[in-house]
Amino acid sequence: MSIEVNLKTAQEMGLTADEFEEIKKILGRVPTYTELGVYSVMWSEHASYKNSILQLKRLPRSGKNLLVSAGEENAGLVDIGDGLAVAFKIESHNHPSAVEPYQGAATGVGGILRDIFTMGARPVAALDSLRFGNPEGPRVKYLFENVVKGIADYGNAFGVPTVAGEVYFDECYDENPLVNAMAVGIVRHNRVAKAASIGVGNLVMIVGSSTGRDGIHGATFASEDISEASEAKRPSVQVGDPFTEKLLLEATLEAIDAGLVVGIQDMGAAGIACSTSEMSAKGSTGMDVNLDLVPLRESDMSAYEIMLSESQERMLVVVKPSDEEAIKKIFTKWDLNAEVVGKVTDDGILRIRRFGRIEAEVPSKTLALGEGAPVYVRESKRPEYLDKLAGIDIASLPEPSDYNDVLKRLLSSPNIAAKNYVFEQYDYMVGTNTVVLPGQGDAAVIRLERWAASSKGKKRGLVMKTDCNSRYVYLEPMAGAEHAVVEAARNIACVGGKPLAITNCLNFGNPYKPEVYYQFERAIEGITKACTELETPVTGGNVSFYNESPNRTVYPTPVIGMLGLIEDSAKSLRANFTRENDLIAVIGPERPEMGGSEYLKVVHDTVGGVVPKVDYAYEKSLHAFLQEAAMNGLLHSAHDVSEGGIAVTLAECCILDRDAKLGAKIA
Amino acid sequence: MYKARIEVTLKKKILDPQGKAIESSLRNLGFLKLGGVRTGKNIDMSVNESNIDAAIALVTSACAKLLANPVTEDYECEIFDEAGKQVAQFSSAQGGASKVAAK
Amino acid sequence: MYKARIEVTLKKKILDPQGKAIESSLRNLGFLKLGGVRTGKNIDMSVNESNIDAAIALVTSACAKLLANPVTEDYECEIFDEAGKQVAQFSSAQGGASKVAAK
Amino acid sequence: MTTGKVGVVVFPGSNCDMDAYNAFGSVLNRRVELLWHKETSLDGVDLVVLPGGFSYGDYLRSGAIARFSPIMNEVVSFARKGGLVIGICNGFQVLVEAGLLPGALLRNSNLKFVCKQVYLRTETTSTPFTSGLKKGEVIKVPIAHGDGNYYADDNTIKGLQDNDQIVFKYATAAGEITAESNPNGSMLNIAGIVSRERNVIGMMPHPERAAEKLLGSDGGLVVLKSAVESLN
Repeated sequence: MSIEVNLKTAQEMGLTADEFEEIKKILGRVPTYTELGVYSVMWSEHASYKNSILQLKRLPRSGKNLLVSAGEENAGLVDIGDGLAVAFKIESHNHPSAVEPYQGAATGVGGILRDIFTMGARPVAALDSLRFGNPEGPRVKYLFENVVKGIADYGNAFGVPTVAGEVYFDECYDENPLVNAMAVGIVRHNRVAKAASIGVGNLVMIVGSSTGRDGIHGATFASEDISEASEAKRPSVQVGDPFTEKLLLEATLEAIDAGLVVGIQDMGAAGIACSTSEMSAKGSTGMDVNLDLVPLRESDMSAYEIMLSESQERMLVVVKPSDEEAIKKIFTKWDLNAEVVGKVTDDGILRIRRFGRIEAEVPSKTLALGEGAPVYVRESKRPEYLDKLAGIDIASLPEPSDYNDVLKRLLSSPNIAAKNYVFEQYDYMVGTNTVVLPGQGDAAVIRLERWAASSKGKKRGLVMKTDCNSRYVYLEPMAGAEHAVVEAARNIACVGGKPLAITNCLNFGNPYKPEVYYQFERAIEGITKACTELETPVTGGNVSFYNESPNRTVYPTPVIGMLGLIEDSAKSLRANFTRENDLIAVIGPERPEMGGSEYLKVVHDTVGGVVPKVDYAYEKSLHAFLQEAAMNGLLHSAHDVSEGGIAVTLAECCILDRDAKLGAKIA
Repeated sequence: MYKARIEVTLKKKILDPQGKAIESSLRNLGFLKLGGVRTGKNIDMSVNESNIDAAIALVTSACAKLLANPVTEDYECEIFDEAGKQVAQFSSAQGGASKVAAK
Repeated sequence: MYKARIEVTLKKKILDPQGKAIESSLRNLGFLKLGGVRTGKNIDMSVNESNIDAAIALVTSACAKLLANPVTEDYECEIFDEAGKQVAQFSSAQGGASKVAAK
Repeated sequence: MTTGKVGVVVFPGSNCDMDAYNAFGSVLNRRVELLWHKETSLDGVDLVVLPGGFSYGDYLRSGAIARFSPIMNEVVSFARKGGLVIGICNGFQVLVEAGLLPGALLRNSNLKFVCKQVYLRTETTSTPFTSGLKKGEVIKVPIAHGDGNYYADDNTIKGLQDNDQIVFKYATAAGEITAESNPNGSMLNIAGIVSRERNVIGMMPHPERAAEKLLGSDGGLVVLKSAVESLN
């Protein structure tokens, strides 16, 4: 007895009436239940970017050292010379983390790591960008503790060092924490793996864990109505297994190294449905898949459930028939499934079979992003609060009487206080490549020595950082977004590095609200301007909408993950003072810019004023100065003046190195 | 004064990677007749209450508030008197309603 | 076919930091009448044996070999028949000798 | 040509195997190879290294499953015959589970994974792994673990003390053994011990992560160096 497919079922699956009509037009008939399910996940906001793709196309996505432009592959790829390329990306797992913080965060890390090694790159570093509500609240404390533990447990067991990140606290995130995970990997040019399914007759294999009913939400269940029974069959939470992921990493890289992989893609959201359709669309081919061959955790799963299952630690691989045994040998060595489930066809149709019946026959192109998936333009309206808050007269606020007390209050405010409590739960040293550790400098540095013998005696390194001051973006979306990019670049330069490229995770509210869409549109404009000026192209990223609850929308939070390169990692600059009697210099013009400052929030509980303007000519000369001074050993340390202003910056320079016990006398 | 033992287990359908790893290790050691391994936690505590119903209410509230994660876990609880005899048994699966099976 | 539940706990004299942490959280939530909190691991499994003694021997051997660390842990085991009735109970504390308390 | 070959065992889930391989290979430029856990021969190796990591995901108990890997039979008989074995972090946990070293590694007393540099005071120099150190000498070596809380019953502890088997204790930079310097609750601040026959060492801190100044400290190199030099 299969469920009757009509507009009601389509809407329950999150499709609009127009989208349901479009599907019927494409197929020339009413879709089967499984087809409707596949379209519903592939045309969801998360997979299709339908409300953001037009804006995303404005971002500068090409650059001289970009091997792969954004969106083509799972992660952007930057050429760094010596025959090496760097794959890096940031993604969000906000909603799952709000439901179950530990597993939500853990599976977020697992997913971003797979996006990296599916390219053939070995993950060398992980970073995160976390936002929580007021830490006094018990629910927020619970979310904070468990998100950090989830990230730590997954990254530590997998064996990737978590080397940098940021943690922000503001009431706007009370019910909607933001959990963005970033990963960076290195691959030799001749080992880059592609995500296209090509070669008619080639075999389609599923490798890694078995498939269960994880992550299949809502909508009617294949053979039952929505009922307690149907929900009880579905685990409410996906569980990550870092141990299996480590085995999957080693087996995958071994298979790619042996030249056995024609095409490969990790299974993230919408599992088999997404990987089969996207790989086929990219290869302009079809796929004939028999779900009876998929390794299952429960044998009675329907085609709908298998296609939409989001069980973790699985990949889809396309191989030549002659290589089937060789691939199976590698995955068996690592105690992993490796099953042939179908083959590549030339009719461009994704054909899905279950229990001897054809459950889906869909033109693969019509499912994928940038091909058949819908694209929408949303209405945008400038929010009233912008002018009101910008107009706040900061000068009229009373000056504090005791500046020592203000400094102490700023240093102990959650957004400025030291984050050792967080990063000491991460293994930031595994891999023995981390040169600048968390809490030492304005960005992390990973040496490249193991991959490329040091050229001309210099030991090059990768520099990386995540950044976003969402209060600035709330006050002025465009200028705020520019600051996120500029801040990340300045942090990389403060270590002595040269900014190369960025990835981004755009966390916003409901795009159907014109004010939210205005924030999104202007933020994209800001990132475009800053990346063009600083020549740091966008290599890809992620959009997360609907970060809101009935009474509150989060601040617009376009998190920037930036990658840089340092010529000699041994000359990296840290933030703490190192020697007595050293001179201290402040670089850059002193401008009375208190708008959106931490001082205003902590001391006057005010969020307002004008966001500081960015001077690109100055920023670029600052980068050049810092890189040259660092490489010539002229500076003993450098620290960016950001939240809390110069007073906090000087204090941090004194106390970051707890053994040094240095002070500072300011004329 | 009572003693309570609370057994917290993962909800049936949720993947248990630890159970999977223990099962395959038992297989490799030749224990082919042992299977379906699932792991959980147990929590023992003393309950300073004079009557059984108060003890049950207190433990139920502690489970709901802290000891078991309602999203991913179920719990079973046994309450023993000072002589070690079981005086009550209940679990979250029955919607938390306490079923006194006083023996 | 039987079902076995093995409860592995830290030996009494060993400090249980997790138990202490749970106890202090319970205190903070106002559960002042709950105390002496100790935690342990549960391992559930099916035992594909036809008679109870074979089942007990198999589970005892699995505990001794893998499931419990003799230096720091004790274990208690309950065996249930297919109807869910407890048919045996034994623990490591009695030097591993199995005490069949068939009911 | 320095004699002696180092073998680094790789269990499923080990993730510091390459760190040890590189410390012995490129920093100390010794002959070193990886030994897959399913192998049944140590391939003529003179020093066996059980590396750090999360063998079998640390499921059940850290090291509880890895100790049954085929290669561990070889490692046990190699150690019984006096062969040198270093167990680092997860490797130390595998050694106690395999019965090659006494005691157990319990969960850190603050229940949290901890990764940071710590100071270790050398308690004995009469071992192949600390011959390059002086008694009481303090070295800076990082730790990164969630289950490093060393425990043993009273007479085992007494045995360790009487036979001078305690190699390293967590200390302050000045070498004092204090509660604050103990990162995980280990008895007597124990960070590393040797077997009664003194050829097997287990230590929670990672000497291979303190083999190059560039990474923050080279205080751990002396332990690896002493071990390989004792092979000549």
